[in-house]
Amino acid sequence: MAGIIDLILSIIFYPPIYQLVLVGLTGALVVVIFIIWFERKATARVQRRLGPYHISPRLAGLPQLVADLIRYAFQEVIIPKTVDKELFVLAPIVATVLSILPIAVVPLTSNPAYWPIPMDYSMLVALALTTVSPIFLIVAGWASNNKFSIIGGVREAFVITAYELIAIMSILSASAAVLSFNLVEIVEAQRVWYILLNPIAFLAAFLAVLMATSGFPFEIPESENEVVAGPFTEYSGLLYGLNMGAAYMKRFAFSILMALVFLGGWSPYTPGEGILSGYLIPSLIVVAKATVLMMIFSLTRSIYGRFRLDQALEGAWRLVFPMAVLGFGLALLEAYLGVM
Amino acid sequence: MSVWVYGEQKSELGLEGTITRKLEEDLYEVFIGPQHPGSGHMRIIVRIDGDIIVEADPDMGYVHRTMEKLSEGREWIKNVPLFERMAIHDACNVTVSYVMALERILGIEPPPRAKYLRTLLCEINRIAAHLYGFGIFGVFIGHSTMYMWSFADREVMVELAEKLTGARLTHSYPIPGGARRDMPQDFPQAARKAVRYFRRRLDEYRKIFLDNPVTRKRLEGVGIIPKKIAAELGVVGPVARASGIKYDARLAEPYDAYDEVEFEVPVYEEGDALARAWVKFEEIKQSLRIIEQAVDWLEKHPREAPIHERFWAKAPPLWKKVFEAEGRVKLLPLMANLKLPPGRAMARSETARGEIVYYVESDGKTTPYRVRIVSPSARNAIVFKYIAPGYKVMDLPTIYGSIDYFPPEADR
Amino acid sequence: MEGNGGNGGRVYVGNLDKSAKRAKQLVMGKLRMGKAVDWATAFSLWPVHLTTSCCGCEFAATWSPRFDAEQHGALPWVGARQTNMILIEGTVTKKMACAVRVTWEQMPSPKFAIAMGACAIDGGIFYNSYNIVRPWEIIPVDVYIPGCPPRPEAVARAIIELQRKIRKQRVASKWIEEGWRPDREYVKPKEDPCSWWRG
Amino acid sequence: MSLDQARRIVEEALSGIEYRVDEGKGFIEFIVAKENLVEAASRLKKAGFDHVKSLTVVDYKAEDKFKIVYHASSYLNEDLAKVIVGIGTEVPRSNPKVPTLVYVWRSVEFQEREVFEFFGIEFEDHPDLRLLLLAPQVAEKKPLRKDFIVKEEPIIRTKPPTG
Repeated sequence: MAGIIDLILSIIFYPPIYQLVLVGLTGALVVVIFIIWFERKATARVQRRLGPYHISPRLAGLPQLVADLIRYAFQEVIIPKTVDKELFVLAPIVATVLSILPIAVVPLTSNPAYWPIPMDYSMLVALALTTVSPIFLIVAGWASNNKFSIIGGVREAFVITAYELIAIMSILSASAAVLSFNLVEIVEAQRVWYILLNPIAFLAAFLAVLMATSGFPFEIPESENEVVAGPFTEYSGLLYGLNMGAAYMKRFAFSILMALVFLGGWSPYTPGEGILSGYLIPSLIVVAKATVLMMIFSLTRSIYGRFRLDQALEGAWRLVFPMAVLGFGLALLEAYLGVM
Repeated sequence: MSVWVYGEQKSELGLEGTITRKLEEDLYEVFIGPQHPGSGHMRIIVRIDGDIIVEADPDMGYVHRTMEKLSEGREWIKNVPLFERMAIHDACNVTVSYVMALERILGIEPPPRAKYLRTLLCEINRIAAHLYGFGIFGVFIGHSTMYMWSFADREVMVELAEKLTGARLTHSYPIPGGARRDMPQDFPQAARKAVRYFRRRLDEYRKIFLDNPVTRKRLEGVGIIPKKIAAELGVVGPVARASGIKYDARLAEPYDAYDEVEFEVPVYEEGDALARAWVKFEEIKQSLRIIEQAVDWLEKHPREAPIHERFWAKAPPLWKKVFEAEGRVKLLPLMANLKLPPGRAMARSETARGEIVYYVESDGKTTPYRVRIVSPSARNAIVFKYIAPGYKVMDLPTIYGSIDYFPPEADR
Repeated sequence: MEGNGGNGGRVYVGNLDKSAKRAKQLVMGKLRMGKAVDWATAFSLWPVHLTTSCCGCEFAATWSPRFDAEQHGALPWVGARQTNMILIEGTVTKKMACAVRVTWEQMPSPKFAIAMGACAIDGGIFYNSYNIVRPWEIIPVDVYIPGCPPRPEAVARAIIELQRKIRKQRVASKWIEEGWRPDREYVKPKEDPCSWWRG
Repeated sequence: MSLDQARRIVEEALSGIEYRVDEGKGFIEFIVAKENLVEAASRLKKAGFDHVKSLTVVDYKAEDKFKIVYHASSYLNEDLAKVIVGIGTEVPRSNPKVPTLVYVWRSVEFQEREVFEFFGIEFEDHPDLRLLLLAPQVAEKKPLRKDFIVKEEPIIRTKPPTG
């Protein structure tokens, strides 16, 4: 009996699992609720109106997202007869889970006791995991058997090919500068935040994340004026809520990665011993930095319209990709000069 | 000299037309609308090859409310509120030419004060309608701030119209022989304030929308209508003027006070979506000028009943007493069963979206024999069929928004 | 075998209907989430993007900064599948009736309808037109707004009234518990609104 | 340019074709025989009237005829833009068939489709003569003809709507 309890406890306290549950699920939910509220409020502010308000005037409408979430959770889930049922149901769930999976391998502290998986290639694994979830968006579009969904899925595929290389190149430039794939070493090496040393790579990564998570002006796969809701046109209720959340979760995962690589991770704090100072405080600092990044991401909504698909792709390949390459070159130069 | 000769010209213009209702196997047919964020109250059947539109077939009539038929059963004056329902945010412009047609049959000319009042409301409506168009355009290219801003500022003009007429949208302001009521005492002040406010705001619109790099990229070179083809398709309003056609019903056949006020008609040569947006933008500026002039004129000249003396002479004494005491004019009771002499008349006026043409035929009864309305959107609908093919799917909302198509107006 | 996930779908999905019912019993019965559902539904009335007629002008103005119906949690959304409210803006023509009905059927329950304008009540100025139908013949309407066109304040008022109705009469939670709307029989149109399209 | 000047221009263009002049307020109409309609329209187009503002059809039930008039004007010639000149024909109500003018004026394409559904007038050789606005069941009634009478319904219902 004791063996089984030990086994369960060891599964729960297996670092990747609790990090996924604590930071990946709970943290992401709280941050996403805050970020969507912030996005709606900030957009409303620019547009000279109030935004969500009457649901709770004292909290400035913060529970609005909770209400939307509960409403979606309890709405009927329609599964049309024409869809491919298994894929239709599974795709959003898998996409959502996979979109926060990178968090399971990212070390959020320098204390080795709380590293999820002690390894030297954590950055590579995290980057590799970010590339999995978009495939399930295409699957969702395909399984819906709806013309708008398929067009949206195809657009998603186009956009993936454009942003993935840029994101990976620009984030890898940090490891080129430090000459290590270990995120802990990259964070520790940043006496000066890497964003100041290599702003080009940061800008490229910023744009790539905007494209990856359908932020304006790259909100093309779900562009409502041609393809109603893109791959999610047929989704209703909880499944649509998951789909909507997946994009933000993905943005959260990317933001944490960017906070570690470009914004100095848990600096200026030095993690100590014990769970509080060794794990909770540094991970909170990282999440806070990621949240600030996400707030900046959400400001583009009120300023820009959306690009046409070919213009976005052209911009990505002609402008942002050379930028990422330049950033990578700069990183190599820095490594040669020993700046970091 | 027959169709054949013209046939050569047809191919030269490249207006072959598309064969509809026959689907090739490798084309993809998408039904956009009527429940779709990128179609108003209409359906556009689009066939695409990859990302390129091969055919676009507008399926209209979702808002066809049979105005031409209903008008044959209703009294002359009742048709004014009926017709303004086709474009309620542009109510004065669409009804003023119907009223002008009636005046032509009656052989009367409204007094100058009524003319200026109508002109004033027409220009207020034009600005409101252009801002409405800008807002919808903004949504169509994903720019929600443009929608919110222009709808917020549209309220300024709507309130001005409300001050003048008493209704937000459906004013029913022009009546045969004049206008329904005079402006209130404090109107000129409010109008000047609104004009000052708009002059300031327009600059910000230019910054966030017309000069926005993303917007420019979306609009430039999209939906190009060359001048010759624009004339051939018979497009109207800002669409024609963006293609270099210097045509405006206010210039061609000046009605109301338009031959007395100073204004320019902006004409652009490019013919693309951006030029259409610029035409509307510049027209708002010109409308502001006209509002100022009209308000100045109305303030300078003494108040008189803004209705033709032929009708005013028959007004009940109470009406005249009210006018002397408060300067208000109520709708005359004799308007209810107005009888027109037999005759036919045509009149045109320039609405925000272009020229609207009324053909009115009377056989001497209290109701019209036939009213034919050709609204600007109905004439612009042809753009979908002939201009949209060849552009990308994501350009369709741009074209839709730039021609400012308003289905209730097109379907009548 | 409906809802069984098709052939072999059981392996992954299970019996969807059964598990949904069990989850419903757990949540609504044991956890007493009914009140929270009503609260959430009332403050999350998202109208579908279907403009039936010219009241759409005032519909658009209702969500503009001056009146800003997003304050009440209502947000016009793109597709029928993701929304729970339909706002009929004015006249419904025979051609549009089909679209209204299809959109209504596409929406997931619990769903609500507001009819806006005199035309949506009884035809309004077009009462004797040969091309219009009354919206209440097609879908069940919860709140009517008089006016031609109603002012944006009236639309906001209708949303508030609908919120009050949902929370007082507990429409949403009862709908979820019992599977159908208790206070109103489902509207069956006299004639098929889509017959023009099929025929 | 006044209507009189426009009339002279059109009369010159239409020389050799028999026509009748119908004057209205604000426009002028030239009514020709059905056979000459295409020819006359082509000449009008050559004279500079490059688009059609309104395709007006009036149902004269008492005289048993439809009057079909294409009210044309000009965009490219600013002088001609000031006038509206109609070219039209009359057909019996029993056999409403007219040659199409789409190949002369492309701008009438949608308006001819509209007239087709509202009056049941058939435009021969029209490339795409389908219903435009109406549902098929409604279009069968030919609503704008004078035989179709709009029923007046009682405004106040005795029974409130239940639904």
